[in-house]
Amino acid sequence: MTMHAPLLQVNNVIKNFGAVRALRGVSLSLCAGEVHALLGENGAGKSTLIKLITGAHQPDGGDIAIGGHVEHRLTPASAHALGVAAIYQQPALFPDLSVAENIALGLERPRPARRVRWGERRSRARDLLQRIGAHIDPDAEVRRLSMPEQQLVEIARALGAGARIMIMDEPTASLTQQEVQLLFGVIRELRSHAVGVIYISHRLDEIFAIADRVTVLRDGESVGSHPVSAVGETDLIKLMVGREISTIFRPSERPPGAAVLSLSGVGCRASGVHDVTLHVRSGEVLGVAGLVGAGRTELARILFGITPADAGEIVLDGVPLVIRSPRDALAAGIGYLPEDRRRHGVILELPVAANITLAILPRLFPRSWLRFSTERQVASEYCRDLAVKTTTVDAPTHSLSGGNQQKVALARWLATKPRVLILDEPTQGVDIGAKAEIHRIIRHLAASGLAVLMISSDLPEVLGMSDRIAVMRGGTVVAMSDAADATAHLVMAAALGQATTQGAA
Amino acid sequence: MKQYFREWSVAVSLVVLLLALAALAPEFFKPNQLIAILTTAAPVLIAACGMSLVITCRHIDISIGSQFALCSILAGLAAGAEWPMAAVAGVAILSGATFGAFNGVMVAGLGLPSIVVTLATMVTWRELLRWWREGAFVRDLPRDFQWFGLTQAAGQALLLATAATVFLLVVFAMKHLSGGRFVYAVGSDAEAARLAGIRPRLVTFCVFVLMGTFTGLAALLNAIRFPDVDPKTGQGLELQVIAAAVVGGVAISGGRGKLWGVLAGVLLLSCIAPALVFLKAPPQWEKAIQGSIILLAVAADGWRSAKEGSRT
Amino acid sequence: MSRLHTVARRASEGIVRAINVARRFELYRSEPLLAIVLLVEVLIFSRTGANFATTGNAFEILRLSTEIGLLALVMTPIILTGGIDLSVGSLLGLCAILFGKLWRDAELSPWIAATCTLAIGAAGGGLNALLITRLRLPPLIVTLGSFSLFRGLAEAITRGVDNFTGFPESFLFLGEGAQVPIFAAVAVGVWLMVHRTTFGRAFRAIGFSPEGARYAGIPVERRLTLAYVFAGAVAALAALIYVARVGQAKADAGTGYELLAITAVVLGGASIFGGTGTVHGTLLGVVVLAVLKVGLTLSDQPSELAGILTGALLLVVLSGEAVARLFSERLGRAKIARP
Amino acid sequence: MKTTLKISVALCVLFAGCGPAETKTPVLQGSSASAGSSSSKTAGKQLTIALMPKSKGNAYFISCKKGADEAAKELGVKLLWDGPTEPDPAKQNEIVETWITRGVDVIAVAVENRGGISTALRKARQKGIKVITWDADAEPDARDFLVNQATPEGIGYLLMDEAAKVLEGKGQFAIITASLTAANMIEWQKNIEARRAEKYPDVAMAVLRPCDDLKDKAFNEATAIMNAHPDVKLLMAICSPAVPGAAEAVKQSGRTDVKVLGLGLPNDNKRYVHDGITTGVILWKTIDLGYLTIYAAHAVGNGSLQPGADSFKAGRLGNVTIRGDNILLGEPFVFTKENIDQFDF
Repeated sequence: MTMHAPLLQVNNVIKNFGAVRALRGVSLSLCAGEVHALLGENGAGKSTLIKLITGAHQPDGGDIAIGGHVEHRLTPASAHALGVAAIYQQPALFPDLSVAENIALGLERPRPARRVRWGERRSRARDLLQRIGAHIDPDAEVRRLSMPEQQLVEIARALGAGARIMIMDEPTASLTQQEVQLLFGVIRELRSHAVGVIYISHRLDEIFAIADRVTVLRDGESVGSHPVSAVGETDLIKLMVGREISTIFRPSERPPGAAVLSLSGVGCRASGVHDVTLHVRSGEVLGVAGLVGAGRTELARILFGITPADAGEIVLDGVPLVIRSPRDALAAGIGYLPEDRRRHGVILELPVAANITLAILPRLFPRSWLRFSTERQVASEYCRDLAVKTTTVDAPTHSLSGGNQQKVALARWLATKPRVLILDEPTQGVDIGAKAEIHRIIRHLAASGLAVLMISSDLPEVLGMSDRIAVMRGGTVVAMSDAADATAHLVMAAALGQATTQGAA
Repeated sequence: MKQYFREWSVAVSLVVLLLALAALAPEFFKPNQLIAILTTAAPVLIAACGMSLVITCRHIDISIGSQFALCSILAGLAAGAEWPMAAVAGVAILSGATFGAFNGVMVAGLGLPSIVVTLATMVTWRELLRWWREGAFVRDLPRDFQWFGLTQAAGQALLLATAATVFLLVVFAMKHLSGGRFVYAVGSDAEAARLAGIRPRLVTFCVFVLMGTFTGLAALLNAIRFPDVDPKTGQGLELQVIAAAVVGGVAISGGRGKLWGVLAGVLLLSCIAPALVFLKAPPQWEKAIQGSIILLAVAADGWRSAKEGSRT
Repeated sequence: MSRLHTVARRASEGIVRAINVARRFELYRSEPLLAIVLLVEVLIFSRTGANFATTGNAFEILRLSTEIGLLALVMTPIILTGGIDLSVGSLLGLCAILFGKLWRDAELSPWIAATCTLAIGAAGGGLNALLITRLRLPPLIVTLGSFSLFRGLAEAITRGVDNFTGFPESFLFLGEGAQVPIFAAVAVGVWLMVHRTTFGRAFRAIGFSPEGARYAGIPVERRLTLAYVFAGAVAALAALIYVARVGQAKADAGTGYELLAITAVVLGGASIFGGTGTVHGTLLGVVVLAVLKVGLTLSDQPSELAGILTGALLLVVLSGEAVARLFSERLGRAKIARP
Repeated sequence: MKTTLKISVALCVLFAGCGPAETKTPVLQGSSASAGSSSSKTAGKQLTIALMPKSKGNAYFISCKKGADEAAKELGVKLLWDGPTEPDPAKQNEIVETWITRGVDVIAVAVENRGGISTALRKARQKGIKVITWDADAEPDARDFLVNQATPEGIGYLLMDEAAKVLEGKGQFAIITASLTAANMIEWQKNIEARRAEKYPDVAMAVLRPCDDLKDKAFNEATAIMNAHPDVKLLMAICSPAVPGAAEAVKQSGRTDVKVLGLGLPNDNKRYVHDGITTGVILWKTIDLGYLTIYAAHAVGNGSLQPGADSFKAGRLGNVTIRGDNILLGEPFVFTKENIDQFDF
């Protein structure tokens, strides 16, 4: 593949937000028909760089050249016109409008006086969706689509816009392996049409599978661009983190204790979960693997009382429970670290201390009189245990990095001293360094006797962290096995529904 | 079909009311009475079109009552100063647009919450009008002010035709013009709109200017029904218009809503007062009935979506 | 010449120190700004208004603004949860009528009738709470409906004509001055609830993120119901004070009070989207509005000027804050953290 | 930097806002005869009279104010004119209480509702402020005199007699009132009904509708009444905006058999009287009512008029008779096609 003039040339770009110097000098070049991976810890400046290239923000220093021509006042509209398209982690779609209209609004030049041709919009949407193998009804309201479906709509929209430069920010975060392969097929097709793709992901295996070159960002600076073939996984991690990372996982030493939580035939018609039977022993990490839409988060919501169960029996320490609200679950000793950290995990505007004590207010202050000293003391205690990097416990939570916010959420549930802790994608969207720390914390919790139910789509994490693995498909548990004799292939086969030799535990 | 639940429930209750009237008080349907109701409802419909745009864009404007009064008085004064009727119409509509623009600058420019800005402008403009005019009517207007100088029948026809045209224009724009779709887009997710190259702040500003323009037009059409202009006109217009939009199915969370529902909402709420006279019901029940209609329409919709457990 | 130097230097040091003080006491938020506005009002009116700067008048200002003050107090927790309540003014009117009916037609003693009225007010708030929590309806629309429903019921019950007067002296005392200590007591109670109890923390959490609060085990429905029922009960209390002060219960009592209450809360620095806001800010807002109205009347100005200045003051304070926020961002200072 | 910016913004608004209070004081109080600073307690024994209408926005009260200004200029008193913009009893109380704090010599109030205002007026009298009522009365023990344009009986009976004349003794009529809660309107309705029952048995009232003092609403109510009650031949509008509103409704309905009658100002209704839609408008010379009220207030203020007097001299009106504590302006006057052009208010 000949490498002609670079599509995109970013040299020594600088960007500040208030006192925070988000980018200190980033250089990057993208050629036509190249898949260029962008790697870096959270807060290294990846999303800020994207915002500069898409014109959402203007750089404070350095410049950006598209197709060899330096752009000074880049705005979303002008970037759009120059063929820059971006697919964000939080899909930038219109929930109340139809799929066809969402795609059309991304493609048509925004001229208010133009007539809308609905027939044309519908047919163009249909064939774009076909091209990427997504069978989604163009007239459906986006609000009713699942997260991966919304992501495919965004990809179709970018494709339709005839984008020359396609930026994908962690597109596979919530896709299944099957959908990831589909996406790689689309990316290879884009590459053959001489489109430049900037691919951002934490999953090193994906980068090696799809990217031609990789640039690593650290603390707002580009610290190296190399062809993927010329660099190994550990080199990349060292470049990213700038320090040695010990092996990520350590198997637990202590044998698990008695069963703490046992479910038999648990189900909830509304959320599509039916006859789930499993148990979690104290000191054990039960990994729950499965494809997106297999009902893992739905199961967690049932156990935590957000969508109460309408079938089966939930028994905690031998006592049968009826959980109708998060409050009941909390009282029974069940904690739940939700999947969507920004919306459910923590309240960003509240200070760190308030977030940590939010779930235990009735216990901490039975007569409902707040005593700020006790609150601050409890909060700083947990911040010390979990090594949360924050100036003071009174700082607003939005001033912390993603990893530290996740630790604050974790601290909140540890403060409730739960008997069972449910973790839903605990390390999603968290950088490698913080991911390792969270794993260390989970191991420590299990070792201290806590029963942990860990839902994760990150296969290496599930295999490495769990003592036992349950695989869910179609709303129920289809396979159960000890970590020792489970392999990525077996788990994926069970998740996909191919014949498995594994007997249910 | 089911997401139009609220539009259908309003249309059904309107038909039920009309059937009851046909049975109990057939003279309600005398042409003279129907025309009176329609000419009273026409300005409210025009303002309701503007309000639907504002609510679809996830904002609200409770200052249109004061705007309506000011535009009526300004039009009256212009007519009193022997200006040609075209100029008088221009004064009413342009002053409306200017008031709308003021709200637009505060909401879109400074990013202030629309309910608070329009609450402040409602009080300020209403009290300003009272301080300036001290309640005096605008009197002795030239012959060609009332009904634009036409005969009464022609004037009423013109008024209804204008309202119908404005309504159909807005229905067409909201469905078939990109500009109309931008309002839905910004109301649905302003940040996504910005990234798609639409300029949400400009759209919001234009929506408030349109609201003011429609209010000015509504004030003009209402004023020419009478030989003089009452400074207290337009009292409570904002509640009536918001109720009609909400009962008609425009979602207060923005991004959704059909204008046909709003038409049914305006007609339903306009028929209540005269219906009470015809049904010989005691006069003091009017406000209670209006309140319960709003609560019932909203509760029915809420109960349906809660039962269906729609994932919004 | 050097003296000029020292003066200039000392002045610039003073300014720098003032700015630091301002930042340390978070003067950029509106409560302190409002306190300054209040000070300026008092200065101006004591010069232009006759007998303005007398303790009698100060007591009078408090006495006249008790009803709106009470409504603004209970509107604060509601706005903190991100909701709003347009029906408190109409509920005040309905409670005034029902109190009159219970006292005159049902021949109950004023104090028994008063307690029943408080229960009725709470029930009115309960209706709002039921529609908002059970059916998850937007508070703006629910209270828009109950706004005309309560006012309509008040007019329907009295057939518009009937009104109630001639209350016994012991009850009328409630309107002569007894309401100021009651107002103070409710104010302290609401302040403690919002700033020093878990309920207040729950209101703020719900305001910032309703789902986040639910996931943290906060009983969101119960807390919202508390806010709206409490508002209903206090609206009834305000109705009793209104009837005692005016000496008469009529169907149009409390018209427009809800908008004044909301103005006071927003002026006091609360965000209409929920989460941020303080009770002492609201109280300041109430006093600023009351002083403005009474001060203008004492300065022989027409009452419309009070309306114009209230609207203008609200717009200026809000745009001032917005401009300051934009200005500070452009100057590279961190965003104003609003707890 | 940013805090000082905000403080200066707020200050300039306040000064600008209250600035008009400084510079515009004379303009706003154009009605008050004497200029000079507002706190005029000590400026010689110049009487301060505080005059309050039911609602400032009403054309009826604006014409009364013309008379009051004239009298205030003649007597050299300081006249304060304020009141709620909408007929609202609570606001009337507030303004009276504030006047008490301000310290005025005489308060003259057109009472929106009797029970409510009396507590405030009694408080004023305890503070030594003379109190009189005009246009509509408070509790007798809350004021010295009532300047009564005409007794409710006088107004009610005249309205009924005129109505009977138009209906030629039989048929139906409808009443459009301001609001159902206005005290004096309830009085007038009682007297109309009493007169009807006593003298015109085959005349009947078909319906009574409120119009909230709004001309547009009166127009809609009149249209609905004409269609719902086809045999109503007369619309009796007893609040000033309702008379032209109802007349315009009759004109637009094209009904020639329906006539309009009511209490209203000549200027509002000249057009409809000449068209023959409005047979006549009953009222009193509102300018004289304002004029007489100020003279009465002045006389009570300087002690020359004591309770129990039977008459007193009121400037150009000459000697005015007093019946008990009612200072009578005279009998209500019917403005018809013949004499309406001679009046301009």
